[in-house]
Amino acid sequence: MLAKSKIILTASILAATTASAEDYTVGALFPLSGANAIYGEIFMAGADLAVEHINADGMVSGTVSIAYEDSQALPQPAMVGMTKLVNVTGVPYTLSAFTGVSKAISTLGQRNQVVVVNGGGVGPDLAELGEYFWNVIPLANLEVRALVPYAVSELALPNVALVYVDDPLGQAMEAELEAVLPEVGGELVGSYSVPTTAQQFSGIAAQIRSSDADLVYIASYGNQQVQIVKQLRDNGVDAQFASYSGYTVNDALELPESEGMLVTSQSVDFGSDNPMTQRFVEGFREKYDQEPTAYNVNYYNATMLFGILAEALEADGTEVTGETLLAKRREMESFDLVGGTVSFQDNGTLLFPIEVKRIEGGATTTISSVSFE
Amino acid sequence: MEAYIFNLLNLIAIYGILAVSLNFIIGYAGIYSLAHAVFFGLGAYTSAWVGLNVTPSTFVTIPAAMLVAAIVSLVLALPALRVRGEYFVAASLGLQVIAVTVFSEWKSFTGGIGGVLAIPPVNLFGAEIYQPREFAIVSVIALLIVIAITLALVRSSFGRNLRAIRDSESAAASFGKNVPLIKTVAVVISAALAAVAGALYASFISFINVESFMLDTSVLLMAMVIIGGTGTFLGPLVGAALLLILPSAISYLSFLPQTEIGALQQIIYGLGMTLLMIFRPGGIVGRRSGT
Amino acid sequence: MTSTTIAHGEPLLQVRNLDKSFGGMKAVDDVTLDLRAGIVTTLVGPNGAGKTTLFNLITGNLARDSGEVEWLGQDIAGGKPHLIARRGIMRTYQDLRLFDSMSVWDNIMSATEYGLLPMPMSSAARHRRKERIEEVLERTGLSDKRDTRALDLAYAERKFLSMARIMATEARLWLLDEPASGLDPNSYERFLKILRDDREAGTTICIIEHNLDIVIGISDRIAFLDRGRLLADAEPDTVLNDPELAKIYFGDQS
Amino acid sequence: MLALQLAVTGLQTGALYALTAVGFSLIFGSTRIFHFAHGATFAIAAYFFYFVFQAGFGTVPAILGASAGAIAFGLLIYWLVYVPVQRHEGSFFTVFVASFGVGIAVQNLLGMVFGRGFVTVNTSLSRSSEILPGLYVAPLAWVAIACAIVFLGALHLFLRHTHTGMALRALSDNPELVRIFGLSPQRISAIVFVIGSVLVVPAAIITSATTGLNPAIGHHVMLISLAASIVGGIGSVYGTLLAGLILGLAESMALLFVASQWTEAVTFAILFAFILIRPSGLLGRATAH
Repeated sequence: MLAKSKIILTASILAATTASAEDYTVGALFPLSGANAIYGEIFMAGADLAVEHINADGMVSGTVSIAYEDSQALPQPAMVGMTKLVNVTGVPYTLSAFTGVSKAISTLGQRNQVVVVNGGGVGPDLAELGEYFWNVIPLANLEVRALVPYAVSELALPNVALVYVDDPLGQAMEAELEAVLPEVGGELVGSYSVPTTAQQFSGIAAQIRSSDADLVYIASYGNQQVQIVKQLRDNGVDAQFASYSGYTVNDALELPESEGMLVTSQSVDFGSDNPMTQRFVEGFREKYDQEPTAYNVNYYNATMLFGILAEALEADGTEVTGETLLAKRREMESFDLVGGTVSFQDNGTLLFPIEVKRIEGGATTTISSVSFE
Repeated sequence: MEAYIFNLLNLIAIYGILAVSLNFIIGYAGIYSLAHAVFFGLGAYTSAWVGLNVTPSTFVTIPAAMLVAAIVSLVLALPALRVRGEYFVAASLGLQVIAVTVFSEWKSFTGGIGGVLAIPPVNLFGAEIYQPREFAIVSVIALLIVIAITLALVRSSFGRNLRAIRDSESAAASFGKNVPLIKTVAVVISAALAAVAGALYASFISFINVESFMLDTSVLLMAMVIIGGTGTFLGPLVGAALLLILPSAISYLSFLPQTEIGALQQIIYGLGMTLLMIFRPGGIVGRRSGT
Repeated sequence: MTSTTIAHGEPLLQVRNLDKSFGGMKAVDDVTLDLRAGIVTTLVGPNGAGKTTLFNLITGNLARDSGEVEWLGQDIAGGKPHLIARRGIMRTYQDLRLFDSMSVWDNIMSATEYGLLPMPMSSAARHRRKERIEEVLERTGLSDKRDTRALDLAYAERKFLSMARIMATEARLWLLDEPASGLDPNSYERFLKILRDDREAGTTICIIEHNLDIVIGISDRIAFLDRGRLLADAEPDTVLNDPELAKIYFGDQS
Repeated sequence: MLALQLAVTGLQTGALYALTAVGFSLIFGSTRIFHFAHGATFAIAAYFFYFVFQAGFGTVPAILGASAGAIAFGLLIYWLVYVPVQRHEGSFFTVFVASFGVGIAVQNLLGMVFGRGFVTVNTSLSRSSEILPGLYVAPLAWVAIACAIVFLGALHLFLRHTHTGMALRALSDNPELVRIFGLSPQRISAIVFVIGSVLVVPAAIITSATTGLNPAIGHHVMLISLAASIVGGIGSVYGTLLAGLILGLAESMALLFVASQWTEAVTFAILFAFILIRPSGLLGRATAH
């Protein structure tokens, strides 16, 4: 009913103002409930700030708003939400997160010409989901390629054990580690997958101890990765721990057992004098009273990207649809976003430098930065 | 809005098939299975695999799905012949948990948690049907066929045999009925019909993964049958429609935070099951005071 | 069902040296007994004498320890209950075991059909079956209750439905486990009439019964069981006038 | 050494499984109530402990809070759900569905009140120390095993040597017999629910400190309890105890042969096999019906 009355409302406004102001609704599939709801909040913070800025600047004739659907970070609920966004809300552009979710909804996006933009999932195969699937986040293969050489060469930790969640992200990370380690003289001495719902890791701790690993790489999410780190330490694993950008959330950083862990994430220079970056950082501090993270940046960028493209399309007098958005992105090539001027690779993925960081006292300290071409 | 309604209609038809086929064994044979989602899943995976690797023709995918589900259902028939009541519920639970593990791990067939992508839509004589409105015609016809099949079975001597066995296995045997065979056939038919729903689901959603075929789904299906009324013709349909419309109905209560809707829905159906059992064990449609 | 003809009074079912024990206690101990065609044999004996166990061994509901059960000369011991039933041996249960959720009509109907698929039937055969069920309903006094669910019947009606199910079949041997217990006098009469008519029609009946009126009123032979052993198998007069048996049977009164 | 470590870990898990499963088995064995919401009792006890503990009241009040929550829930569900359901024909399935419904409602209520994420009670007791070269055991493992011995020992004494305990054992055979002890079957059933609910408390508390909690934890606990009581033999408290330990060990030791995602399947394959081959369980007396 609500949707219907809204349509009627929109229609009457259109009739009154002779179609000059166009309101846009962008979709978003974030985990709003479930064990990974914490990510949803972080992603929303960035996206909401971008909407505020787009509307404040009057970038488009009407207003932009976001229709959130709860994906629970799981493919199945995400499909239900995506179906609703595509068929009912009728969005041209959707924000997505999590590797499994993104892969699942990519078919619907492609089939219905709806752009899907991922700013959180880092499974490397997200680069190959078709022309309507874009990534505004460097994928995990880059993170592994930044961290592993550092750990093996600089820190002399050649024997690596991997604990990974048994889903597309975890499987991709395993494949990546297996490929990278031999190149830099390391060895994958143990590889332990855990189901997405597992919470009991003392047995795996015993296995890791007997594998004599120097470095334990943990590839999971949210609460599970925290449990893995805590229980491995509880059960006598004293090797160096490492993880990827998924670990750079407050819950994980604040865990006492995280002290000294290595993590990677995309490099964003918040001190940059680029006006977009400055406005973002200041706006974020003001609105949320905390320091922004890379995830906030990504969804700010993903949402801002829609604003930029829609603004350009309106200037051309072209209707904003998934198809025109894709064409415009290809036409424009480079974009001024938080972190600098960026351009998409052919496969629809943005490149960022990766930082290797160490967790110290609940925060991260950058110890190395790696750029990719 | 229109698309939304057709979307819902499709889901009701698909879950209706599942509820009707589950009611066939719960309501008429007294086989209380908590593993129905396994056959739903087998149907979906099989038809997806056939659709992607052999032919997208629905006239091939659905029979293949039914065949595989029917064969695997013999594993469920085994405990159904040996034990009753609580023991069978436990055995079916065990089968459900094992199946989820297999669905998660047999990645070449199921894609694990990542699932199977880009499943071809329903394909009738080369015509692809995936728009909700046209698909609704297909799914509703499938539902009607399934209802017709189960009704015909239930009203025939086979149905009387089933009910006789449910009421008294020993007496049924004393009148010459081959109890193990009849029970096995009932389980096989039920599983094969569930597989039809699986095949439709896979081609409608175009993506499947293990999450759709877990214990929660089996419980939801059981709730549909119980809340609607076991052993009745309309009960499972009412149950399916009710439990699928409920979440959308709740989501119109705009004062609720988005994140609590799922929980609230579950609480309503949980308590609904309990209250029904206390005040109306026969379900909404059921006339009888017990099963 | 086999259609071997057999003369009145010839053995239809022969039990030979049948043994069954439960955890060391002999429930049926070396029983040898003939059930003869067209004859009503009554099994009597105190509670726990092994009467129902003997039925269960014959019908295959229980597995025997040793001994034979021959049906028309063929050994059927150890067979599956439904296969034994299909040979023409059907039974009632002391606790009735009606198909409670089904109507009276469906209960009777279901007793007559056991194929997995609906039996292909000519309309004449269909008609004959219908008439047969109507007749059974009439004889058991259940005509008005045909659409009533078995669970909702009164006690006596339930007992008659139990009888009606077996009457509608073409069984040649009926094993009736206390079919008349708890019946009121009017119902007794109806019940005795049913048994007499069916005996006339050539059905062989073996009945477990405590009520002496019935025992005397219908029995051709009486078999007396005690603690699993067959103590007598003879004409009613012989058994009923045996002071030893009376003492066992009426133990505490004498 | 790995095998020994896994065995010790399995023993800790098994002790907790045994405690929970014995509670379920006791309730089912004596009242024939298929108390599927037993898992909900576990979750309630664990969250009550977490809540009182995190609020800074200390361990003992937290334990009392958990026990009070578990007992209150056990009694409420008995009086408000099972007694009314059994007033009708009350087939096992009706009871099961009613119980299942309560379990679902409780799980989601807990999620709404306490949040849906994992929560953990932080304590140094979960930190292992090396007691033999390569063998790490946390103090909580000893606590778990000690709790199992104390609670199940007390249960044994209660069942064997008290008037009520003996009446309780009679309940499963013949409810009328209970009257001979001068007690009403309903009263005895209520006592059974109190005991069964209390038995999950230590397991719930220890779990909250070792593997952490989420609202769905009751589900897993219930499945394991069900498996253990059937493998042990329904109605056999000692069989269930043994089966709980075996399932805990199997789950842990299975890591020697298969990846961790198969461990749950191992548990349920054992269950499935038992139902097919030996439905009466390890020490069960009655056969399945």
